[in-house]
Amino acid sequence: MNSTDLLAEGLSLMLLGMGTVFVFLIILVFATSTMSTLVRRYVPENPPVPVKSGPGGQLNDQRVLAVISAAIHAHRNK
Amino acid sequence: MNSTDLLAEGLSLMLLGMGTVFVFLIILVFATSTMSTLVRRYVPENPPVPVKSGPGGQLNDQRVLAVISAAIHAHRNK
Amino acid sequence: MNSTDLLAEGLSLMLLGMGTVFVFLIILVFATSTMSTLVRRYVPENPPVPVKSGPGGQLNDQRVLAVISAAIHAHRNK
Amino acid sequence: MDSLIQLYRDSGFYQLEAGQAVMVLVGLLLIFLAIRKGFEPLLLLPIGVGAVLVNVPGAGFLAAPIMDAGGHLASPGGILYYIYEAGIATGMFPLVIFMGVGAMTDFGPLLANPRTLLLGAAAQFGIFSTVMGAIALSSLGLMDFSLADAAAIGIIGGADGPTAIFVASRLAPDLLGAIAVAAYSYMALVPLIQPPIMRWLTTEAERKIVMQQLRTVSRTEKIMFPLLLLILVALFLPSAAPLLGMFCFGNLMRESGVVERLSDTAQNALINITTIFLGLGVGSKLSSGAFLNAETLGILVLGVIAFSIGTASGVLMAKLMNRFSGHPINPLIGAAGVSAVPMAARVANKVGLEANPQNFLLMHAMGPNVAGVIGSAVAAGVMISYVSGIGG
Amino acid sequence: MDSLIQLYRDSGFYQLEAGQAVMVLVGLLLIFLAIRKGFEPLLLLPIGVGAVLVNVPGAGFLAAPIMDAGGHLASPGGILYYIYEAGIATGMFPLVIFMGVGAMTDFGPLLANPRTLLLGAAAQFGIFSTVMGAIALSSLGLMDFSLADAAAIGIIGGADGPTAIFVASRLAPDLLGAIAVAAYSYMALVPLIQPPIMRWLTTEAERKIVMQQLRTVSRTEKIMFPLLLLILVALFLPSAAPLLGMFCFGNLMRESGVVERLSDTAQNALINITTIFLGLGVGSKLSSGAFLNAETLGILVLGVIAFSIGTASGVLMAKLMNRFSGHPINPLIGAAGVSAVPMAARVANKVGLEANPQNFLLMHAMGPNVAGVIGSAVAAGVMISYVSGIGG
Amino acid sequence: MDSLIQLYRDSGFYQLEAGQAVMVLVGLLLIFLAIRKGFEPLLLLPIGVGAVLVNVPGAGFLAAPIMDAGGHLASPGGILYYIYEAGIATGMFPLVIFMGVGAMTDFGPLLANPRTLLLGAAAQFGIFSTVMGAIALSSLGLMDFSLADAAAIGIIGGADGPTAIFVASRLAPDLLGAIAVAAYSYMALVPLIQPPIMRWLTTEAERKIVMQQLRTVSRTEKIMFPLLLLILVALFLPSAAPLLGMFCFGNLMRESGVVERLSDTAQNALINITTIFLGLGVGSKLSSGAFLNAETLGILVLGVIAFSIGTASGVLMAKLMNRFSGHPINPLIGAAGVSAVPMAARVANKVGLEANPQNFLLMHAMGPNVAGVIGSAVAAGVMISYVSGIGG
Ligand code: NA
Ligand code: NA
Ligand code: NA
Repeated sequence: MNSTDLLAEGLSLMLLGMGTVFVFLIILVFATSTMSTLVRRYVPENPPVPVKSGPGGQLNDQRVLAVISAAIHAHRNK
Repeated sequence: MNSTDLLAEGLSLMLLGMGTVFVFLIILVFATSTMSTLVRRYVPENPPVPVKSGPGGQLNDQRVLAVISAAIHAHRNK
Repeated sequence: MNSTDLLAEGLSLMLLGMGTVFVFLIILVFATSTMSTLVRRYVPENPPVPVKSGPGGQLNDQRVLAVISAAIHAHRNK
Repeated sequence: MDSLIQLYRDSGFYQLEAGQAVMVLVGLLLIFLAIRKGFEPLLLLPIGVGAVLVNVPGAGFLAAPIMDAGGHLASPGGILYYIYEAGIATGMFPLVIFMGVGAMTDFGPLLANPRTLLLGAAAQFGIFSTVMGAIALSSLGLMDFSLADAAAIGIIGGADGPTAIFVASRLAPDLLGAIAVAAYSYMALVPLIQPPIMRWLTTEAERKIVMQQLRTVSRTEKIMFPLLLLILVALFLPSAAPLLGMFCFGNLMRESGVVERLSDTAQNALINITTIFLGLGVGSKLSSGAFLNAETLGILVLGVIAFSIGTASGVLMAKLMNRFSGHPINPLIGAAGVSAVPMAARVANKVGLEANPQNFLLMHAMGPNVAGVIGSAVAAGVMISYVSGIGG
Repeated sequence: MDSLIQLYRDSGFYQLEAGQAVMVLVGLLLIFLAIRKGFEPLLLLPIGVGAVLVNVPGAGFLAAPIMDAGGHLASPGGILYYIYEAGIATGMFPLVIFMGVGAMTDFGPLLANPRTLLLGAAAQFGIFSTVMGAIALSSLGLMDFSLADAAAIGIIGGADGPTAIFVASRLAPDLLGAIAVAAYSYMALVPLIQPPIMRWLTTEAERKIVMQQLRTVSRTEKIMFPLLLLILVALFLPSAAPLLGMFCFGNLMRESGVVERLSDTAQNALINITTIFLGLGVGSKLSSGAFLNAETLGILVLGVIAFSIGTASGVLMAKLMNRFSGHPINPLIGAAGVSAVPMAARVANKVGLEANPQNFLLMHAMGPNVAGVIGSAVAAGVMISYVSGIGG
Repeated sequence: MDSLIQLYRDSGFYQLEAGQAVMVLVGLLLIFLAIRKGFEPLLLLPIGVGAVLVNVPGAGFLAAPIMDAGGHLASPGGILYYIYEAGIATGMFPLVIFMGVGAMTDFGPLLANPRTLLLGAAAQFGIFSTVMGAIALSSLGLMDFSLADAAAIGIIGGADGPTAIFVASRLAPDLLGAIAVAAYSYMALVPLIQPPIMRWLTTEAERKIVMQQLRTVSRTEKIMFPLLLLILVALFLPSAAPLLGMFCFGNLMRESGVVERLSDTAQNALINITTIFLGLGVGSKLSSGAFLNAETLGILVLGVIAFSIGTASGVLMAKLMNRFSGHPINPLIGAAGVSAVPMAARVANKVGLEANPQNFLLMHAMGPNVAGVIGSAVAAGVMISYVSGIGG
């Protein structure tokens, strides 16, 4: 396309783009505020679900605990 | 295929399937029992091989040990 | 190719290969020595950059620290 | 301005059909069940997100890549397209997950009491009776299931996720979404579905049965078992070799003790990565066209029937075995034969404790529980080879 | 001996063109910046290595595989070819990394003060003004950028790596290397680029503004936010769904608390593996032909302009908001709206402390900071749909 | 009933040929060696399982996917087919593993005593003398090896797994299985193969030689070395760039200290995942047709010869160097030049301790040990470029 068309396209992309960004994020501001209001009013905050650590987690924990007890033991025998 | 064929096929699949599952798992029962008997008779139980922790393992252990010693040290200076 | 050609090709591959390996590694010896000399003369050894542990690292550390404090606490209360 | 119209045309409002809107809600429901109700969240959360994404109009998550005449990439495909084609259509993801499950499985309880394999066999009756049920619905003209569809639906009764996805991807890709959702949902509902059936089919006395302490199993036995299973599969059931082969491989990595780092990776990084993408890929099959129809309703109904019959078969098999054996089996552990590891074993333990607070059945139930995994993999092999044999 | 000649012909000396030599030096420069200057090393180190490798004459890192008549592999392709085609041309790598970024993102500060989303919106003006700049250069005949090129260059102003790579891979693959290098370099230079602009546009008094303590945000809100964003994207902006969908998925895995192991993997093993290959793949676009030309110079200049305008827009938006609002906003946090998480937020905090050593803005700046990520993803969606809509 | 016949036809018994049965036993032998004898279990365990699976008759682990006329997937391929084609035929897996090995390698001892690079060079004589041996066998009509085959067999003498697999996948895919098995088996046998040769070629006095303490090497030197090597490869040996480039990349991630998380992943999750699949893929080449023939016997014999000659060359080179150098080298560390990291270095240390219980050679032997990795990668590059140059 020739340069004037290109400039026109660029301009319209700019307007459209910034417009969309602002409109979308403004909608998001209102949606988020509403959501927060509703949640804080109607949802009693429950204690966070205990983390389900997978086998790996367990394995790490076991390893950590092993090392710990070893350390404590070594320390006690100082 | 028409519905009677379909029913016939389904029935034969059912018989074949359950038959295979049972035959195979019965074979597995006997094979497993035999294996266990042989193993328990002829293989003296050796202590489990020490876990070869890869470089990562070592790295973690190092990190853990570093934290440990730090903790112990902090604790001793209480 | 017939067997004499094959032998010839093998021989030339052998000469070329060992030649290349030696030439390249000899160059590497000199390059490495030079590099080391320059580095040791001009680059003052700076303390190693502190390891940037990613989120995972942090997470592990947190878990480790939690376990530690638990362990220390348990130990103190012995 | 054309461009505004263009953007409007792109926007969801313009394109959103009722069906897609409903499917987005279905996806959100799955996410809700995963997070708030703890329904198999590892799978149902990604599946739910995948279902939402694939139903975003105009986002092209399932678009296939377009090549120009020169064979160069003119327009790239959508991420869910690549995930599904590379991981699920090929069967890679379910097999890799099955390998990881093998690396997480301890066959000790099964080896201590191999008879319990039979409970895992009996429970697979849920699979095949459901196949018949699906066929009956077709014969009555209520639904339109082919033999392949019926087989894929039946596997829900196997109560094993990767097996169900593997079979469905081969026999009935269009039903994959509904089948996977049913399989995982009912696995999560095992604590609701099984206990009534278990109580109905057993007497108080039977539920009180205390089983003898399991013997300790040597490391050598644990290493030999996956090899033994592998060889038997190779000899007798090649059609089950992909699933059970990978399963045995994973278990061998675990028990051998010499490839600890590979076993760790198979149980963690690798299975987690695969699970994330498997979930998204399965969710991508939850398009309105494929999901919002009578067949899905049929699949959901047949699925719960499959679980129930499987549970009943396991319990009844245990009672039958008690007729012929000196060492009594608490029939409750028969229900664990449907697999749904480890949920079904926990349920057996819980119902057992109600009858006798001193009677811990968990370890005893783990035997039939893992046997159920083998059983459904065998059933899967038979069905795949049978259906493809007659050109389903 | 022919073979010696053969080897000599293979050797770099014979084949090395000036351009390749220069690009090897460019690769080494990136590696130097990554290691010694700490410029986004996670990306620039692999990118630098990829740049060196792809410019090794005769090594064929980018060679496409050759099939014989029978469709069998006659000669395998180069590793960088496979990495680029499988991971970047498809868009997989940037999307997977975006998922991981989502799993690392805490929307708490944003939820505590949603207004700051507007700062993230304003900062995207850097993107579109740069698009105009690129077009102006074309119109003046100084450069030759198509609208697609201009859009891809503008996204540098988004100050978000995966977004820039995703857009460039779709709109201007030839410029991908230069765009990615510019994006990551300027993100590393944020502490140098932003402060002068921030000081120039604000008064001492404004920089001293103390903002009110952020409220604590409940776990439920944190779970609802990614779902809300996902739904709004589905309704209003399908073209942004790939990026924001994966981002929300990652964040949902993080906040749901029920798929801890998937979240861990998405934040560690998976994003690390993808980063290694993404870096190499991006580096493979740094061939002399694609990089050593006037366009690259233009891209570098336009990139820093994009960052500067984005920073200024964020600051000015904050000042504008203070006109209409009771709760004053410290305009410095507006600069964090460009994203470049978390660097830009740290910069806002640092400049704030210079004016008032008691005034810690970090948490307040994290809101616009993550808002900037959403903002640039939205902008990316608009540009992709607009350009492909008019056949760029 | 047809279906029963169908199932019988499917079953192993009907289809199992003697060859497949033997190969299953070979696979089980590899698994036994891996678990009970500790033969390179990380590779030989997956290879053994792959060998068993690929020889399950009718399981179709190597089946290629079948597309219908419309280009849609009619029947999916087997998992081993996908693994081999995607990871080994492309060269991706060996290169990714080489990257991980680079990230695990400490060049400190080599940098402290660069002369030991020559020991790593000399030991590669095992490679090329074995090439001649293979050619001789062909010329005598005992075997039928092409030049490409001979080169691929010779690389066994490189005592480096990924290098051997990379070369074999390019020059002699049909021999890949046997070559990989030989390479890893002999690496495991290094403690048996090397000591007699080492003692035979050295005097008690030579084995007692105490080497001077290695100087400490600065972090900067460790960072510069992979860059230096990368540049020299780019200039002089492009054909070795894929292997050495990835190797240097891995080592640079390790030493740079700024991409710790990438280095960790390259050394753990990524290399483990790749190893699992590489092993299965290599095992898939252990079909009876490809393995049960005279050539395999020849490969096994030539392989052990290659190791022996490589060991001898390293030792003799060390003795030669002592003629011209003030700082004496204990010739035992020359044997470590074959690579087989770190086994060969441990062997040198052990044999040294027998002669002088105070003389710890391990660190001194690590230099030639890692030099051997570079040496065999260089040899691999030469052979690939030479053979493809003359159209092997
Ligand atoms: Na089951
Ligand atoms: Na941004
Ligand atoms: Na070597």
